[in-house]
Amino acid sequence: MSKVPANLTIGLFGKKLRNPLILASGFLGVTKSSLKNVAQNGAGAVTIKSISREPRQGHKPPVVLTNGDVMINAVGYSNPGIEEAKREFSGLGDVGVPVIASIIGEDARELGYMAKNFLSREFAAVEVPLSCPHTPGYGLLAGQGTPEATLEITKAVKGSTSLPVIIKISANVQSIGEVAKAAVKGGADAINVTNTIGPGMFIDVQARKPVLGFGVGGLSGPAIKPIAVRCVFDVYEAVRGSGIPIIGTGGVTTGQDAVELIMAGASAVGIGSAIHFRGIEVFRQVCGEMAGFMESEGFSGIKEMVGIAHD
Amino acid sequence: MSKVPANLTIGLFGKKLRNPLILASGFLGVTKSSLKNVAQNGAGAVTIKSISREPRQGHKPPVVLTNGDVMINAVGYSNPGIEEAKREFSGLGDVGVPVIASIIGEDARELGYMAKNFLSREFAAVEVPLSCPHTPGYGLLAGQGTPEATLEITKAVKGSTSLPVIIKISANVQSIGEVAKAAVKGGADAINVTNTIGPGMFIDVQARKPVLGFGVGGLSGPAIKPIAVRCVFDVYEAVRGSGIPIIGTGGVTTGQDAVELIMAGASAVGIGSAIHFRGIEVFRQVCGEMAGFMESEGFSGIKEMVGIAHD
Amino acid sequence: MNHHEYEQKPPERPRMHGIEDVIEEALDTNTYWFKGEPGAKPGQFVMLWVPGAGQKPFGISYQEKGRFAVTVRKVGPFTEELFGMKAGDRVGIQGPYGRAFSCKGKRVALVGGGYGTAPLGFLAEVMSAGGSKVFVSTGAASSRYLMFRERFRHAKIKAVFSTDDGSFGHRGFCTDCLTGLLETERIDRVYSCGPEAMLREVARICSEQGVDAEFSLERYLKCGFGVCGSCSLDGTGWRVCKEGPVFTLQELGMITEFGKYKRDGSGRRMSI
Amino acid sequence: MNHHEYEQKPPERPRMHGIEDVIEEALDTNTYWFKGEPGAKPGQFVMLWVPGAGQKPFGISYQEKGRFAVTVRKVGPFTEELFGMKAGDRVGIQGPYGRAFSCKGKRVALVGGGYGTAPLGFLAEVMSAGGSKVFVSTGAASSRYLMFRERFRHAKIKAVFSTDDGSFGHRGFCTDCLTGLLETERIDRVYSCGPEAMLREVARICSEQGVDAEFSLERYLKCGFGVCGSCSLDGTGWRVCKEGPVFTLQELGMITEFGKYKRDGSGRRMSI
Ligand SMILES: Cc1cc2nc3c(=O)[nH]c(=O)nc-3n(C[C@H](O)[C@H](O)[C@H](O)COP(=O)(O)OP(=O)(O)OC[C@H]3O[C@@H](n4cnc5c(N)ncnc54)[C@H](O)[C@@H]3O)c2cc1C
Ligand SMILES: Cc1cc2nc3c(=O)[nH]c(=O)nc-3n(C[C@H](O)[C@H](O)[C@H](O)COP(=O)(O)OP(=O)(O)OC[C@H]3O[C@@H](n4cnc5c(N)ncnc54)[C@H](O)[C@@H]3O)c2cc1C
Ligand SMILES: Cc1cc2nc3c(=O)[nH]c(=O)nc-3n(C[C@H](O)[C@H](O)[C@H](O)COP(=O)(O)O)c2cc1C
Ligand SMILES: Cc1cc2nc3c(=O)[nH]c(=O)nc-3n(C[C@H](O)[C@H](O)[C@H](O)COP(=O)(O)O)c2cc1C
Ligand code: FES
Ligand code: FES
Repeated sequence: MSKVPANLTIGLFGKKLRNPLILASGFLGVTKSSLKNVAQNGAGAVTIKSISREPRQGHKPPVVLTNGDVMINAVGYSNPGIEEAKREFSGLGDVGVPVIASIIGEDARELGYMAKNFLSREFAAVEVPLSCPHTPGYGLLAGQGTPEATLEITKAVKGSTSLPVIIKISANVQSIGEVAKAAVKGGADAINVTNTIGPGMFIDVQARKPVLGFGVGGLSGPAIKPIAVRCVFDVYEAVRGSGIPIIGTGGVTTGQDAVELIMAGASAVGIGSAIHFRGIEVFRQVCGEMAGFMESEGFSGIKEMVGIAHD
Repeated sequence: MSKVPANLTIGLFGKKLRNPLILASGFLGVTKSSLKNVAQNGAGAVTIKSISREPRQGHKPPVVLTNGDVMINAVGYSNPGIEEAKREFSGLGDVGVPVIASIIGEDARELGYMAKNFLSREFAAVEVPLSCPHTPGYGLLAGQGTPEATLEITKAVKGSTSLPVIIKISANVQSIGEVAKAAVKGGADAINVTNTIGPGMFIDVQARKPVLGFGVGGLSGPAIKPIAVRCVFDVYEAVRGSGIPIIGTGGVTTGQDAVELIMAGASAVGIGSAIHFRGIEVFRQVCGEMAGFMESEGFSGIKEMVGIAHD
Repeated sequence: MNHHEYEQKPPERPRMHGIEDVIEEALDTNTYWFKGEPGAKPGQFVMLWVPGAGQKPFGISYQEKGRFAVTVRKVGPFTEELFGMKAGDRVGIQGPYGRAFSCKGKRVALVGGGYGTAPLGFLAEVMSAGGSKVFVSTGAASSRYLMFRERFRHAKIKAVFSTDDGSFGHRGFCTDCLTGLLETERIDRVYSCGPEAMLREVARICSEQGVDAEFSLERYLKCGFGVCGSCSLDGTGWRVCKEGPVFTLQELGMITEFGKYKRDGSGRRMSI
Repeated sequence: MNHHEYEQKPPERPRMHGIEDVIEEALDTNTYWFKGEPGAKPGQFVMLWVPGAGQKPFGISYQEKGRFAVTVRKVGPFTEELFGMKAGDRVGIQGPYGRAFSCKGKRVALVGGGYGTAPLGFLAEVMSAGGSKVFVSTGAASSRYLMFRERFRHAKIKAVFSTDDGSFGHRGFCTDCLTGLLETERIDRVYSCGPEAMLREVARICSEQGVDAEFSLERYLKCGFGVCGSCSLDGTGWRVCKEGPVFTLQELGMITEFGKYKRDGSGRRMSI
């Protein structure tokens, strides 16, 4: 195995990212300062916490818990709504890396509205999660996880913005390949897979009650990585012909995890829960581990690894 | 909190079990001697590895792997087929605890055949998994996870045996309550929830290949417990009126885990992967921990705890 | 690269604790005692879960062998729910979390306003036991809200009190007394917790006098352990629950929102 | 009861190892060397994964500082695949697994048939280094299949050889030579690995002579770490991969299928 200096840069939506690690939506992305802090800790790009038309307080705390390798959350899309978010996310050049918007809506029409009225050209792309398993009115609980809804929503968003559109899909559907194809058909520029898994529930046996304020929540963290790998693998098979990039998200905590998702077919990798499991320094650590792996295995760039587990 | 001596016995299908812990199908249940060994390690009842009409070699190894809190498997229902299994599972009194049969088939008719031709009166019940996520021809991959298929299969099996029938359903469906109701409607005597989750995939980044011989496999072990808890909780809500008992399976490794599933609504608890995570002594350990918990919390019997997280 | 590249983390979830004792410290101010040894350092907080009512942050106010406490001011629905609870009832406790006070300094002044005095009680005892000379200046709206008078006396910690209405001690602000302490007591470090307007004043005074200081900030916490971002501070992006709640005077200078605004549970700005 | 009631287990999954060297030990019998320190004890085995070809168990035959090896007899599709591999190729290694030989005894006889001699080479070296007097009796169909002749000589371990066809050493079985050793060498423990018919004969001899003995059994392994049950033994339900592969003479008596039948990958019985 020859030693070559590893180059972690990737191209995404015509932008150069210094590395393929993208802060996943919902982690620390409440403010511009917070995104900048994540960028300074090494992320290649960052995603804001999902924004809805009106402000939302979200579910009652506890909203996030962990146990072993599992994180569970039911934040319930708390966010300050479109108007305040517009003020918050301006002057995005300060962040230092590309910033991806995230918008939610109850249906295609509302998501079209969000795309038209919220998105500035400062964002590098917009992500649309159709896949949250624990917020009434949105995602899976609003039937947005079907191929039909995915197609309709993707079209509506594409028609309302010139930004690249990322459709974030769920692992909790049997027909993940069909959903991915619908996103491609609707004109999506990338697919992010996966959102949280489940939902699940923690019960406190002494309180004799579910612990999360909302009762159930989505699972994330190292424990779900095998599911994310499978989903990326399946989506890659489904959309291979289209050349559309996949952002693989779910449980990535080490450089080896990131490589695993890339070999399954991801061109970039989302990182969320690992901010807890390893600390906010995780972006830099994962980059170091990826580079070490690539050097010892003779890979000179990320692209060489994308999807090679399929051959 | 008053100290009362905890009584772990439960009644199930008119039989008395010394504790609510049932060996999950697919673990060690290949032979009668092996079941007996598990019984001697403390299980309240045991389930045999699922039997098909013809012998099956199963998927190519590796068939089971672990990482952190996750187990992944794609055994592929290896079993010696109905004729040899009849010889193997006779004289079941030797085992010392009730023995539950498990049968698989490609459709309702084959499962009816299995019920009629395989089941002896020595079994305490028969379990029908409609929920394996990784074996072509069976379970989810044969469309057996829908409410319609569940109803049809449950009826076919009920019509072919006088044994109590347990329908084992999957967490990987959006409409778990509907599936449970279909089982009840078809005459099921109990519902076991859940089978493995996913499927997932492990890729070895140095081999650059999926590791399991079948590529993908179902997840089990501590990491899936939150999903099992939520499934039991949801199924309990769905079938509450019917009085049908639920066997909660998925990730149970400690006494606290077992209590969590019971509070969510389970009357008995399946244990599989914990045989790895804690060793075969796990049945006795979990019993000890349950008894300790019940004594310190003032519960005198299992029944008092069933479903109390709903109140 | 192997599975053990990073250390296993303990679970982040509440553990139920029976309330051992409820002590009225002052008007609308109760101390809740629990069994256990959280191993907290002064300035750290716990997330307190009351099933059905929610989960909120409270600083550790006492920590002794085998027991610890939080001191709560009744201000809204959650704290009202707590005030309805009594010894024997159970609440969930998660944590302790956050960066603690450094406990540095030979002669230190602790400046507390309102329930901000709660963590300073713990700090005073720890530093005093550690050999530092501790002075406390604490204030409240009126004498009925002053807490820990007995406690400081008992611990032989020199404390001065202020009330807005002059019903006890100095009429005015606890920051007034800080100026006095700085003049007379050769203070080498100031520790402060309370309303942000008061912290701002402490910061101003310490900057002018060139004294090092540490401040415990409050922001809306949701997760409490650094993942959600609801407590991120503008300027640096630091998380109150993780990099804070304690920040140094120097750090405070980089937090652009300090003394100006904070955010509510949805992330909307509210001026302070 | 808390999260840490049980110890965290290491991952059970193969780790890729480059083959360092392939050595032909005998006809159709290769030793594959790997870098690493698995910390195995004699009698333990690893699961060897060849992507695409499957995963099978092999006993550790050598373990030195920084390297170890397995010795493989070519008998079917998987081992043929292995025989096509050369230094630099990579295979996955999982384990070591199973109960090892006890390594008890001052004067011991090791009886190996066919590739069953593989783990006994490792055992001989370990026990010899530990101060035991080790005698080896090993047999094969013909001289071309005899392995470790150099190895035993080099380690100054007294070894006697048998071949079915008399092409080298004693014409007959390695069990014949065991009888001789027991008569002359005051053997206090016998270790044995090989075809089950041979093990049965060793067990008979040791029972008659009242000598303690240990036996390494083979059954169809799928998982290798005790969950699937494909290797469970009738009578006791013990798992070859977990409670075994090594069993004592006394334990053997409780394994009702010993010497009679085993099961294939589907669980069907096959007589031995
Ligand atoms: C690090 C930290 C330590 C604290 N320590 C103490 C303490 O020792 N004693 C004490 O009495 N109080 C303490 N608080 C404040 C305490 O958390 C709030 O008083 C409590 O959450 C109010 O809840 P409520 O429902 O009763 O009132 P609400 O009517 O909901 O709120 C009253 C005010 O409390 C604040 N608040 C509400 N929810 C939160 C939240 N989740 N996080 C932060 N602030 C919130 C808001 O500023 C709000 O205006 C601390 C806060 C933080 C951030
Ligand atoms: C604990 C243990 C240690 C072993 N150590 C060695 C060793 O050091 N050297 C060596 O050459 N061989 C060893 N074996 C046997 C080795 O596993 C088989 O030779 C190998 O699996 C044959 O695979 P194949 O595809 O080449 O042949 P196949 O044609 O598949 O099988 C040939 C025979 O090997 C046995 N076998 C096949 N698959 C398995 C399996 N998964 N588990 C157990 N037995 C199997 C069966 O009895 C079969 O009849 C050991 C087996 C066990 C159980
Ligand atoms: C606390 C929390 C909040 C989240 N909020 C959002 C969100 O607002 N929008 C979204 O698309 N995904 C959200 N997610 C999902 C994550 O973006 C991500 O898809 C998931 O956590 C899996 O990745 P991980 O294992 O790296 O965390 C959230 C997850 C968590 C744990
Ligand atoms: C190795 C393995 C084999 C399994 N085989 C079967 C099977 O044959 N039939 C079945 O119904 N379930 C099978 N299962 C699923 C288990 O019975 C159980 O539902 C699942 O593992 C979740 O429980 P656990 O987390 O306690 O293992 C198998 C699971 C594993 C890990
Ligand atoms: S409260 Fe969630 S990051 Fe601080
Ligand atoms: S090989 Fe699976 S239990 Fe032994």
